[in-house]
Amino acid sequence: MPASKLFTMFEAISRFVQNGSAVALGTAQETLIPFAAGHELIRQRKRDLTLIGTISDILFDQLIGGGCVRKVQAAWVGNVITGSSYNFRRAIENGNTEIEDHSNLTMSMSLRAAAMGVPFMPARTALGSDLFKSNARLKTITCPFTGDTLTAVAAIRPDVTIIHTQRADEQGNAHMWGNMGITREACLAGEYVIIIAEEIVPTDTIRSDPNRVVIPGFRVCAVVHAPWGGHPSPVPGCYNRDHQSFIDYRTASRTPESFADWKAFWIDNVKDRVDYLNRVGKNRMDRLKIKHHLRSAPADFGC
Amino acid sequence: MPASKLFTMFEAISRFVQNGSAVALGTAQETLIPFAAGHELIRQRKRDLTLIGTISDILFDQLIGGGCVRKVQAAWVGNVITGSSYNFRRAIENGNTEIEDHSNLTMSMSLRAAAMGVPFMPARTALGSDLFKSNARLKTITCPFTGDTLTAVAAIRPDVTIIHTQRADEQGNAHMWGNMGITREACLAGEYVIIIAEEIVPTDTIRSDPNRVVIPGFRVCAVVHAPWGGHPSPVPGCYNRDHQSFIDYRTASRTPESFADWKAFWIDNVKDRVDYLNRVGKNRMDRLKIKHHLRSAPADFGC
Amino acid sequence: MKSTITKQAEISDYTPLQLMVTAAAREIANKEIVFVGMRLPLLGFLLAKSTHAPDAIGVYELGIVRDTPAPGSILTMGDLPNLFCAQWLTDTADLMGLLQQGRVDVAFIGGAQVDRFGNLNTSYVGGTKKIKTRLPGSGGACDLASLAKRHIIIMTHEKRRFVPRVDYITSPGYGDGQGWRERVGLPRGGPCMVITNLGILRSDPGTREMVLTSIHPGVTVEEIVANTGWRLCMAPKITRTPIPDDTELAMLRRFDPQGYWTS
Amino acid sequence: MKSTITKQAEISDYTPLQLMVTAAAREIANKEIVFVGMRLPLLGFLLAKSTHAPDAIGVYELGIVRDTPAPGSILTMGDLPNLFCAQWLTDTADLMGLLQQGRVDVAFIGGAQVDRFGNLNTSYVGGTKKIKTRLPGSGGACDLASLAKRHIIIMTHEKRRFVPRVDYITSPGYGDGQGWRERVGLPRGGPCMVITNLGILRSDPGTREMVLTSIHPGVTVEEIVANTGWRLCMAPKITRTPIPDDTELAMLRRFDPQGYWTS
Repeated sequence: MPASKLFTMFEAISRFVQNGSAVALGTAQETLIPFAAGHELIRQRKRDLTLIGTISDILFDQLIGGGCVRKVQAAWVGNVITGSSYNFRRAIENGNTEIEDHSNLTMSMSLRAAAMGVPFMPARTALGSDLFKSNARLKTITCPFTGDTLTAVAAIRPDVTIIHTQRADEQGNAHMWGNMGITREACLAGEYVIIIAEEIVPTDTIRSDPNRVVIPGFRVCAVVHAPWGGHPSPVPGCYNRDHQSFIDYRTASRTPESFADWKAFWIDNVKDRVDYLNRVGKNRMDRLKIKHHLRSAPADFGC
Repeated sequence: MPASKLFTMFEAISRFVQNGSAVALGTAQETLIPFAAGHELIRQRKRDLTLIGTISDILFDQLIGGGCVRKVQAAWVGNVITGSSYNFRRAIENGNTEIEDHSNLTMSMSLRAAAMGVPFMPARTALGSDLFKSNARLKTITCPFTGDTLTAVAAIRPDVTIIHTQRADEQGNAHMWGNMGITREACLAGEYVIIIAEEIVPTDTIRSDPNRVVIPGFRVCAVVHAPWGGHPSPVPGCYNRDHQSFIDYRTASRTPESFADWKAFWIDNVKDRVDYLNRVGKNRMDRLKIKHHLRSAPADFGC
Repeated sequence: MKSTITKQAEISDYTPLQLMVTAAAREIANKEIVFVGMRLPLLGFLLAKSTHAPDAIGVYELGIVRDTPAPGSILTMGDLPNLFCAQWLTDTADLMGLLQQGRVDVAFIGGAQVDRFGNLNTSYVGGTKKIKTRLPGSGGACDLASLAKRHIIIMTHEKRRFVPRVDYITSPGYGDGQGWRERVGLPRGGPCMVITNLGILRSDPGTREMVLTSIHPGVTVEEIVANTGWRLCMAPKITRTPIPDDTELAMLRRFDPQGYWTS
Repeated sequence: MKSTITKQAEISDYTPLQLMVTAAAREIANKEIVFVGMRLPLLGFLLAKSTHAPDAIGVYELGIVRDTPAPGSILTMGDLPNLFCAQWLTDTADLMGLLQQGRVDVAFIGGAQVDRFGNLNTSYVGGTKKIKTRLPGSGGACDLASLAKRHIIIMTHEKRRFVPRVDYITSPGYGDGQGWRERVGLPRGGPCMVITNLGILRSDPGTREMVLTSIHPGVTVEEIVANTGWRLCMAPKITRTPIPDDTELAMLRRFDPQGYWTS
């Protein structure tokens, strides 16, 4: 059995994310967003990051507000249930942050190109749109077989892909379930892959279902145990979406000053995971817990 | 609940596969090969089929020997544990059957192109090889971003994709597990998708694990209940590979005459599924059954 | 359950947003494959699904396909009830493949700025050179507008939003008119209508311009013209938008019990 | 378990096929990512994994990744014991992505016809115009030969198989020599050696020609030359291929108890 890849959140982030790294995170779009990892990036004052994702709900806005971001490669940056995200708006309007404008399809093809080890992927989207003006990764090409005009989408290779999952073993073999978004391609494309897991389980648990492995251990550099690490986003099998947090964040992020207060309370002054969960509070956690359990029918992987 | 899509094998094949159809089958390469469906194609004397696959073990050889095939688009046609397949050799050497020479990668990209709705996919394989001489679906192109020489692989859209799975509901929602091969892209690319299932289960069973659905019911035209329908290939969770059948087939297929005898016994004179299984025999079936069961750890899909 | 619905349905007041959602829902035919966008379209699909289009299939960009309504109220497509007993949980790319193949019948998108050819801007008010307001961006909207067989735009009717020419095309409509989509290489589709809080505009099949075809109850043509930034053409026959019926209102209250989206 | 192995190992006879598999296994370094081909390479990987390369990762084209040996004997990669407790069961395309990214260290392939630059033919003896024998085709071989960091060819040493120029390049070697792979656009790699039943040829780093570097016990240089269809060059120093040791033989017997592949 190879050596354990289990790290604390602090160690994993400080070791594998550098200032200037290109980081993919929030790849399931609305579910399983690695908020705990994102907050650690802010706490460690990482700088000049490039953020990669389609839609990562409010996590990108928090990282921008935290001063970590030089560039965003994304399809949508906002607050899914309230609309605009204010740190992002301010950063782009002030010219402090660069944006490469994607659609969900162009972003998934950028990552899939890298996952497949080719420099681009063809698509039929965005033709005639102005995405071509604010995304140098898009060019029109002619299909060598049909003569059709297509969009060529250049590969994006994240230095680090961080995903939140339900369970993993110490070697980084991870089970993830729910909607997948662009998670598979983001993991395959990432040079380093960091797994944040609700639960660390014996290898046997993971091995009992190799189809549910989102990325195998040999492609993973670190595993971090962070229960409720996806909060306030929903994590299938673990907890529901904490809508109130997103509504509160909308209000808090309206001005740099109120965002600073929010950040002090929810990130800077948070000592550890236990402290974070105390701030969320037991009542709220109870409300978010899964009420109607639905266990998957087993599949037999015997021989 | 939409109407049932459950058909007998006879009905499903006669209704959805026409003479001249392009049919993808054997997409997991060595496991879950839909032999029962292939034998029905032979029994119904389908003609001028185009077969699509990477490696489909001996099923393609049987269909060629059955006189069903005008063209093969494949990476490898043989008998996995014995080597050459003789009907295929004879058909190509005599010029009776056309072949488009793929590699596993070019075939998976052909189907993925169709699955994604684009006319081609780029790859880095086969450059300098003679696959370009015997496959008009390959052309070299220049990457518009890097200037690299790449292989463009044109899309293949099967008229019908037939897959063997462990369980499905009557609406065609199917669970499949084990190695996937090119199954996902073949299903997404197929105009019609036929599911052959070891077991027909209540919809609730499938709904308990939407991540294990290989192709959703709305993309499926027919479901067929065929226990042991993958025999002699292995079906994870159901039965092991029947090596002796493959060795016997090697011998039987050496001459057209001995193949005709084999075909009479194993296909033409087989009345129904029960008759087929009687010919396999209870002893052999017992030997092939799963001995060491390993049930997947459950995932909670509740809310 | 049934009796509760009947009781609620007696209250036949409705909000402008409920009217918009109802108008959108009625555009979904039974058995259609619907690519469901964020926010109001979520409700529109639930409404159609639970009334006249029980066999419609809902496709959600983050990797969900549903053929039943979510069992509980949801504020967004990623809410766990929307994953519960889904027909399929998969990769975004697989669903984008359905779109590119031309298997999606209809898609719904919102916008911040629309022009007379149905081009949508959700990226940059003021354009990229002189950014006045940065909006969230495309998400899947550009893909839906590019690739669905038809798409429907839902937005608030204000002069600053209904402009002659959008500052930035996030989601292509008919560009500069007839033939533009074919010319740029888009394989199909186009915006068939814009549903607003005042009325409904539909794309004229000849000119591809968005023309007024329906006015909501209590709204005047003048009001709509005053809130439109281009010289709005009128359809030969302009209808009055039908109001939500009692069943529709009951369903809307069931799916949005707090009125988060429709109050 | 240990004692059983020791007992079996006392029988130190070996077959030529066991020698070939052992020579192949020894080329796998610990922790390498190995793309395991059909037939003999299956055994080679199992042998390496259970001896000197316990942390090697095995990648199988049909969608399997293993970091432990299969728990039972297998005749082919699709046998259920090879899926049992795999590290990953997935799409072929994902593994092809690993290959194209350059993450696969070494791959093994068999062949029917090889030439002095290590090009392989497993498709058409006689070429496509005048087909003499149709062979099964590429499978994944062309991909492994195109994209692994290095690949190793395993085949029977006969004059009709070792030809100056293959009739058809199924799996590219070094084409017509130095610089060819770069010229046609292959991103890396090339055949580093050919392991036969008589000896071992390795690619000369200057000319890219396959030259004789090792002779199996009991075989003469003359025999090898006589069975090679081109004027075989000799390495400056030709070694004697080391025979399988007792542990290796014990493992081979464990993984191929019936001698299906190695007798």
